[in-house]
Amino acid sequence: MREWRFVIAAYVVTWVVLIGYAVRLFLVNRRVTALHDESVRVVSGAAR
Amino acid sequence: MTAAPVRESAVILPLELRQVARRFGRRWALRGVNLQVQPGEVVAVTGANGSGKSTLLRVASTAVTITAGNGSVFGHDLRRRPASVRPLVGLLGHAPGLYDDLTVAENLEFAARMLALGSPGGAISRALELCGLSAHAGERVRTLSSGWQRRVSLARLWMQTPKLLLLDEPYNSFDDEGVAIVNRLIEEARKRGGAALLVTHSLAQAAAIMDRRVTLRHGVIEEGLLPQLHDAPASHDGARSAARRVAGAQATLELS
Amino acid sequence: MTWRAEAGRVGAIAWKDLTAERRTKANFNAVAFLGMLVLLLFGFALGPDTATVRGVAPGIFWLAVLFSGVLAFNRSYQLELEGGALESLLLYPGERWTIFAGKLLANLAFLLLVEVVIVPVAVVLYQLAVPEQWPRLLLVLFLGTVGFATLGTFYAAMASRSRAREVLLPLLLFPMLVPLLIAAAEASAALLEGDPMGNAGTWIRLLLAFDVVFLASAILAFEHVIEV
Amino acid sequence: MEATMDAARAPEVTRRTRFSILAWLWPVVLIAAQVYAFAISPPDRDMGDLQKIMYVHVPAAWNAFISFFIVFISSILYLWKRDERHDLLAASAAEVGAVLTALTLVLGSIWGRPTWGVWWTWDARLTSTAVLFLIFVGYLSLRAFTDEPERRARWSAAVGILGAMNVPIVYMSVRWWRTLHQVQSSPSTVDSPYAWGLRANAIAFLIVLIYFVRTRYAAARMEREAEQRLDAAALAAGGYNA
Repeated sequence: MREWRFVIAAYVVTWVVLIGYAVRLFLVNRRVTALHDESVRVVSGAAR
Repeated sequence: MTAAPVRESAVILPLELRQVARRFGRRWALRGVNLQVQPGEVVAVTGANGSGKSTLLRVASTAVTITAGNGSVFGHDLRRRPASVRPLVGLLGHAPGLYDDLTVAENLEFAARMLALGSPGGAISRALELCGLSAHAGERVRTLSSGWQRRVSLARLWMQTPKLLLLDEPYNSFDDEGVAIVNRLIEEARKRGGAALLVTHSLAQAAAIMDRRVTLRHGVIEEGLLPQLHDAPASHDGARSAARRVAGAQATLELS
Repeated sequence: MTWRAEAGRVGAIAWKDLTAERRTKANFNAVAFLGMLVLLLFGFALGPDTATVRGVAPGIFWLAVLFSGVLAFNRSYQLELEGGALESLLLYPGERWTIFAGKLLANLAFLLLVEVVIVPVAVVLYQLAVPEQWPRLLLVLFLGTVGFATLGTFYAAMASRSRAREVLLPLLLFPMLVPLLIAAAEASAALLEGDPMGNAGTWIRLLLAFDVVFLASAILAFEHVIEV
Repeated sequence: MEATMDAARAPEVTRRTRFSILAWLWPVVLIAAQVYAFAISPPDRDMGDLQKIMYVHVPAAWNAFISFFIVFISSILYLWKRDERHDLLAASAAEVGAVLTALTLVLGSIWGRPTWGVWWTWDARLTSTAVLFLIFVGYLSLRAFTDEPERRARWSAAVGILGAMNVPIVYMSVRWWRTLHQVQSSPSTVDSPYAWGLRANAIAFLIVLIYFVRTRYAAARMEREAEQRLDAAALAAGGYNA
């Protein structure tokens, strides 16, 4: 039974790390999308 | 080695810049400079602080890479063949570019060895003499005044004998003798079919030697300035047609 | 460009760096002193038991070389950054690898001189007996230093011009040196004991391979790190 | 000024890549692979149920190595072609690779505690993975400390190539080092019922890797394109201190 504690710990760590990185990707994507929108706005503003 | 500038349609220009732009971080130091320098021509570059004058020289010397646009020195592409450009250009920058802990003679010896000069000993003593440095040859550069340090940089240019001189404020911190040395250096280059681009605030000192003047403002060359003084070579027409050619062209930003 | 001209440039750069270094002896003294200090401090940290200290002495010695040597590499480029010398250096004709080779030679000479000072100190402090195979020990010393100087000179070209020069160099350099540290320490330890298992040769070959691989790749890649 | 028109013609990019299929597919595939592996594998005769840690530990390690292989190849391609996309791909793969090596190390530690009785052992694979992690932490710090894009790209390509080249050397050196000091070898080799579970999980991790690297890469591309658009606008607007 003691062995299972380590197995569970390993799988929990794996999922936490993978989901954690996925969240980071989401946040990066959100920041970059905002930057993208801003750049498009600036460029269309300059063209007018 | 002809003294007279060649005036043909197919001249190999000492310097040609086409829509050259350079960015430092978020700041554009140059924003599309077009410039042609003819053989034997001495061009003075003026402009306010931060207008991109020094960057222009450093771009032409390959010390700084081009962000967008392109150029060539004696037909050698600045972007693709910088190694072929380097032996042809000599840059006198803001900083002396010397090693403080070495003596004047040692600095020149280093330069001579880097330039792979045939007879370094003779070249060094000649350069020392021409720049009035003979008495200071054994002194460490750290102990010299800024004017003398710049003379050492000038002596290095003498040894190099580049075909395109790029001088950043060459008259700064020089006395009359120093100014005369600078002008002689330019004259020599001109005789060899070379050219010079000099950034300066003091047109009075450059007046004796320059052929025309261009002004930079916010990283572009200000239009509508007439070529000045004596014997302006065929550059004007050439420059204009070149300007027309590039006017339609887009500054495709090949950002690195 | 001919090979002679390039070899001349390599020599010129090494000569220039070493001359500047000779003029400011303070730097060499400080680095050598730091090396001795590390040896002494490890001695204190490990306690007065001679046998223990003697067993780990090769590892400690190489750590002392690493810690003191890392100071020398940034300094080598610091010289170029004062007074805008790097810009002039890059404007000379010739290949970029000559700059690397010249600086490497100067750094190598510097480190070997530091070792001349700290090896006797290590021998005395840790009561090491000079083994019969001392020429091979010198070979290990040389090969280890070459590898260290190669990567140090290479990474310092970047670290010294980045925003965090003091931290970045060890951060980039030390993980890369793990094989070198293992091989050099193991070979030294084996040779100090008279190489009873006959495995010093393996470590020397590993050191040699490390040096060749990174010398070649650093020379090839150097233009990319110095030009921009 | 003609430059004003240039900005308007700046590359028209409105990509908002989400890779929506992979975004929900990777957790599903990973869970499926884990359930499958658990279902088909009996407890190992030496390690019992601890063997099940292998299904996350080994695929994480393999895929970490794949990421660094991508870094190596993209870095070479960047220095060769000077195409910025190779640099961004290398950076994305390095970031994902660093996460996977960190995961591998933690899992190795969790596995090592009940198996060997220690959290850490100087095992060749574990130690080389640790060194690899440090090398790529250095890579990512260098990127973080360098602002100018071309400089960052060329420097990190050089560091990426040398770092990846060092991996086999590190591995060899640590292995010889361990052999010469005579300790127990790594846990048992993998038999067939375990092999299929391992393969399934490796593929699941590969899908995770692809999703992560592609998403990170798409974000990096979008960021650089937005920066370039802003730069072009600054160039055109004449306000050169934007």
